[in-house]
Amino acid sequence: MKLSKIQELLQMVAESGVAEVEVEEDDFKITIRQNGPTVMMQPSYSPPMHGYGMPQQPQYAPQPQQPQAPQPQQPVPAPETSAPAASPSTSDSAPASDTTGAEADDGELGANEILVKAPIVGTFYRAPSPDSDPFIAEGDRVGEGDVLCIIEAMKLMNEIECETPGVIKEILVEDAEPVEFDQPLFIVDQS
Amino acid sequence: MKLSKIQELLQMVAESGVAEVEVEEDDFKITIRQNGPTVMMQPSYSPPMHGYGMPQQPQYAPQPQQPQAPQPQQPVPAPETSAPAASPSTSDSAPASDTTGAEADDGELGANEILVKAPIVGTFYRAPSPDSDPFIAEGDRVGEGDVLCIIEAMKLMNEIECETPGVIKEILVEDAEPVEFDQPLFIVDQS
Amino acid sequence: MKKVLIANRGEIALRIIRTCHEMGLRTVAVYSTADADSLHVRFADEAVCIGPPSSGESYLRPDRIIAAAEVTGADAIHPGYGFLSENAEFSQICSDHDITFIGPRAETIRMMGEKSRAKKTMAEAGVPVVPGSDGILASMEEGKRLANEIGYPVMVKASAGGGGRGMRLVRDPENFEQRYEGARSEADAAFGNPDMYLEKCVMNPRHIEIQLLGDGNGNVMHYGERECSIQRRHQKLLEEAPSPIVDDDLRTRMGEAATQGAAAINYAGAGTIEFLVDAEKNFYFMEMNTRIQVEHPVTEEVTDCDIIEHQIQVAMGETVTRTESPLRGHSIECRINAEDPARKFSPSPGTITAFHQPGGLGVRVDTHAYTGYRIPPHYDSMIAKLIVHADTRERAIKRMKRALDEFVIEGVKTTIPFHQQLLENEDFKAGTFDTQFMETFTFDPDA
Amino acid sequence: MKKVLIANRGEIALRIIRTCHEMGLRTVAVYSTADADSLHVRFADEAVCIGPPSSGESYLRPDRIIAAAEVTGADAIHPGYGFLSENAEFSQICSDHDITFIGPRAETIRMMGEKSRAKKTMAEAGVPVVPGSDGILASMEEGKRLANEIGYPVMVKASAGGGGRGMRLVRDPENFEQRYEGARSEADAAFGNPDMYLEKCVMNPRHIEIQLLGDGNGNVMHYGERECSIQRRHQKLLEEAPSPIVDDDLRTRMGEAATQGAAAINYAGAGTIEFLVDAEKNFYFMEMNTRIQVEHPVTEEVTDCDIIEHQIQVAMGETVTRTESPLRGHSIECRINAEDPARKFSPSPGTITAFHQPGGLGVRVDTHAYTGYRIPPHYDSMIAKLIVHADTRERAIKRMKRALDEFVIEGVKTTIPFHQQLLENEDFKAGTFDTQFMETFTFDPDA
Repeated sequence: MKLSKIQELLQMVAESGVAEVEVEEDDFKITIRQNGPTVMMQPSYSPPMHGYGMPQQPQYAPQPQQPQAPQPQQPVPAPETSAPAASPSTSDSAPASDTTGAEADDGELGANEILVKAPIVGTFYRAPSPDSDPFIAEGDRVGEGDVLCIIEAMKLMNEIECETPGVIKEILVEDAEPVEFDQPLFIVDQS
Repeated sequence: MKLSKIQELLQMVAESGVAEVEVEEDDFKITIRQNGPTVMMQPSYSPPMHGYGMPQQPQYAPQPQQPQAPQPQQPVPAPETSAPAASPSTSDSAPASDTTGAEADDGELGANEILVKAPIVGTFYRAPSPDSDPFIAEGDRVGEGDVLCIIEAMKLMNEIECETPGVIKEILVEDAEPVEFDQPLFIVDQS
Repeated sequence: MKKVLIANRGEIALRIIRTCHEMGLRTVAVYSTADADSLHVRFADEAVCIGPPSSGESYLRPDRIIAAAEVTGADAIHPGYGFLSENAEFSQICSDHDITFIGPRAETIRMMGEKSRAKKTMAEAGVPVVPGSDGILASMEEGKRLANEIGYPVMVKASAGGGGRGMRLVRDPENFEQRYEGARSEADAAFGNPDMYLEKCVMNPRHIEIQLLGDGNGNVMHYGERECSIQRRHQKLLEEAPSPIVDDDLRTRMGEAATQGAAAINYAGAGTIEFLVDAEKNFYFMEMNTRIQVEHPVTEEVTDCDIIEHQIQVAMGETVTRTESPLRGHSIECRINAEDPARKFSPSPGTITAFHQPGGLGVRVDTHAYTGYRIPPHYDSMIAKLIVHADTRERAIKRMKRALDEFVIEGVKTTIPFHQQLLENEDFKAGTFDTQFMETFTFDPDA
Repeated sequence: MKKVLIANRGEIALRIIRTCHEMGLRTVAVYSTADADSLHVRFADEAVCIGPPSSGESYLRPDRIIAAAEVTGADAIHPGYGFLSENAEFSQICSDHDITFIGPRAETIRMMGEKSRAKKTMAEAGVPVVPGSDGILASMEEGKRLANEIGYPVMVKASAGGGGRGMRLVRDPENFEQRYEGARSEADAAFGNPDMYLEKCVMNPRHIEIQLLGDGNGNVMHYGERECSIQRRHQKLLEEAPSPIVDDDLRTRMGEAATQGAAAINYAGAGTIEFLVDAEKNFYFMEMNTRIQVEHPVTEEVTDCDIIEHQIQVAMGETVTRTESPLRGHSIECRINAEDPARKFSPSPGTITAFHQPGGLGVRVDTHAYTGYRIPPHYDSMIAKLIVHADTRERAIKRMKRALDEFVIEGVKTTIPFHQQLLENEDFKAGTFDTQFMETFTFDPDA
């Protein structure tokens, strides 16, 4: 395709107001996207005066008292949403306003990597008690059923188990930090 | 696929409001996507419950009394806006909500045709008095300075003169009808 | 009280956040993943995602909401309406976790939630109730005798009933036996419980309710009544204050009865007692809602106060000392739902492509919607409450009409055209309607 | 009166259309080609294009507006504010064409439009005016004598003056001669007229005005005051009612003076007398505005009435019988202009790409703007008035803050951030400010 033809095409697309055009011809393929109005689909509010969205709250303090000796009472199975294929579709299950630092990773997951997300709201703990070793560390290999962490909610210590075996590539949340539903906790490499 | 065909396709898609179109033909493939809200850039109000815009008002009654013998007192020169080139740009000077029947003609003007528009608000008269012959009829050749019609406002009979010579192709307003500013009155063929 | 978690969504969550901020309270929104783009999430100081779209896994989960309160340090929870607002256990759980539940005590919610117990309690407090059997009928004969005593028509109702099943209207003694047995066998089949009770049938009643506020120490005040007879399948569509048929005398009598009933149970919080009112202006206790109502704004407009603020104040321990003042003008609320009135009000979820609110004098809009907002299919279909206030009912109707004309919502079907037709209805304009109104009112889709 | 033509644009045109429709009056909008997409055009029953964008060729052309009234059969014209609203000839032309002008008689407008004549008339009616010379000073000596009499500081002013030219503040007798001559020669050079007059200088005054309504038969009522001291270069930015410094006694005195002045000229219509009020609560007539004011809504909110309706009613011939009632709560209006507060409030015309109004209890928005609206560069930059009402001034400020936080306007710069900072200012919160407030208030663009 000649440059002049592309130029004309670009202008036509710009004027038409459509969002995206893809043209394939013989060995040639061109994709034209424009942003203008796309943003309108998203609520296009200016940033509020106050922060919002849990992970951005600077005033989050760790739980006042560390659990003395967490007694796992009600193991919670790892969430179904924790095993989507490593593709952009993972973001389907994440709330649009979920602007955790981890979300950036979301898009950068390697081919065999998955995210393990929080199945409940609560406080994230890496170890069964303040004096214990963490359940897992980065680089550890984990098998199905292995406990990855604890999320405390309403004084209950919920063990989060591994659903699909792999290697812990990254731990995305600090110990004793609050987490909300669907918040990414770990990146697991399944290869 | 030729650019002209793509252009047509783009327009069709834009107008249709569908979200995505994919066309495959021999070695050629085109995909056009658009975002719902393009329309949002335009004020997209639903038609109001009541009519608005002067020409649509069914209750418009002709002036109660016909002028007895209009005495032209204050000739008004034909408007500057009456001579735009016969191109879509004529619509620049027309208000967007001006949905007069004539506006349709606007876009259909021939290469040498121009619109003469109302320079003031008032009542349109084709003749100097009820018993007189009309100033002009369709098909008449008119020269610069010829009186085309009268617009009565505040009991004054304002003669509207021809600014550019030509042949009256169409008279767009009925006798004794109210007209608003910029409303098309005549189509003049200048060729 | 420093920080309030709002255990709700939509317009009521936003409504509560607004008052909290004006009172200087910090706010925490909770939301399901389907509501991430909702305004209550944006306008709260903090927001916590508590679960997937299904209410059962998010807004109806006490544990997740308490956990959200714990991690954010919220010391109070406002339940709004619906969801957990009338869940006695939730009130108890909050209390167990030293979180102030902005609503009544668990025991009050429980008592008013059981229909027969609520009725008995109110009757004992001297609130007029629909005459009928004192609990379960021992036999068909007892029912027949009672029906003769209180007068026909009567309703025979299954104790375990609901949704209209196990229930029969009996117009005269001849039909009693047949209809009683019909209801009884239906109840037995449907609920495995053939117990029946009997009530006088209030014919063509109006639904009129009294807004109340109690401080839990026996002090109760009322804010006058709301007219809620315009309803379709028990869903209110339009409410107003005052009611076109309530005069000062009836208002005083209903207000005193309701206040008396709430004081008898030492009511704490904002609540509403719903009455059936017959053509002779007799009124009968129907039920008590132990929470804020959707239609509370019409009362705010005619009493010039912020009921959510009062509700929070009593939760903080303030004493109710305010007394009734005369109602000021007239207020109407139209519920704008994403429903298609031409198709039996079937829900019309989708994305709002254009949203423009009416404005000007006497017009209030409570909404969580905006241009580009996607209405999730998981929850109720109300997207806005349009409230007007004016000197008189006639002017309020005119104001509502022009406000509806100005309201632009594109992309989904709404009940706006229905309301426009309703306001033109002669019976509506005259104020001569009852709860059966919608049985005969027909929406004209081509109007 | 059956059909009202609104000879204006923007929010005030829409405001008037709303009340007309509620009163059952038909409406005609007029518009320039630049306003074809404006809401007043959409919501009127009829609309007539009267000219090109330039005001001089459209909204300021009596002939075109009268012609529009004639072709549509409108029998009344509401002029709004600005444009032809204080044009005595236009009032006369309407009257000559048997069209009701919704405003005062031509003679009243003319009289109040001439500053020295208005002052003289009001002084004769017993309204306090700023002490000073009785017309033109015969000589510098006369001026000096008078200044000693009424006390320093004084202003020497050119009779033909305007825009601050030919005007000097004189603080003490030593400077009188030099400053008098300076002003006099400046006036001579600038206006070719060296005539001077003298007035006592009211130091650090507040600008407080009284809303009035007269029926042209000597009956006049007032609606209390508005506080308008927050202004920048004589442009009001925020108004409130009541004024934080006006108590019942001062309100009664100012109200009576204003009523007396309006009754003396047999005032017909809605009008406002503006006063300067000094620190000792002395008040002085400044001028009379013979039209509706931009800030009339704050008065509507605290008096619970529709001033536009009253204005139309007296134009229809109704007698003013209503008397003053106590003000109800507190109301504040913020003028939301398409201006950049970070760049000396320079206009920021353009297309509004997102527009979301605040809502809820006690919030009123008067606006002609919407998502997609292009603000024409030809007219003033006000795009919305945000009005709140609450029980107290403190709560009204909090309500305004949360409403400003909710107000989303994208695509153009607005004065919203300015108002947000203004509401945090300690002097503003304390109510201790005067017309000089904006001289020292600095907007922080990085806040």
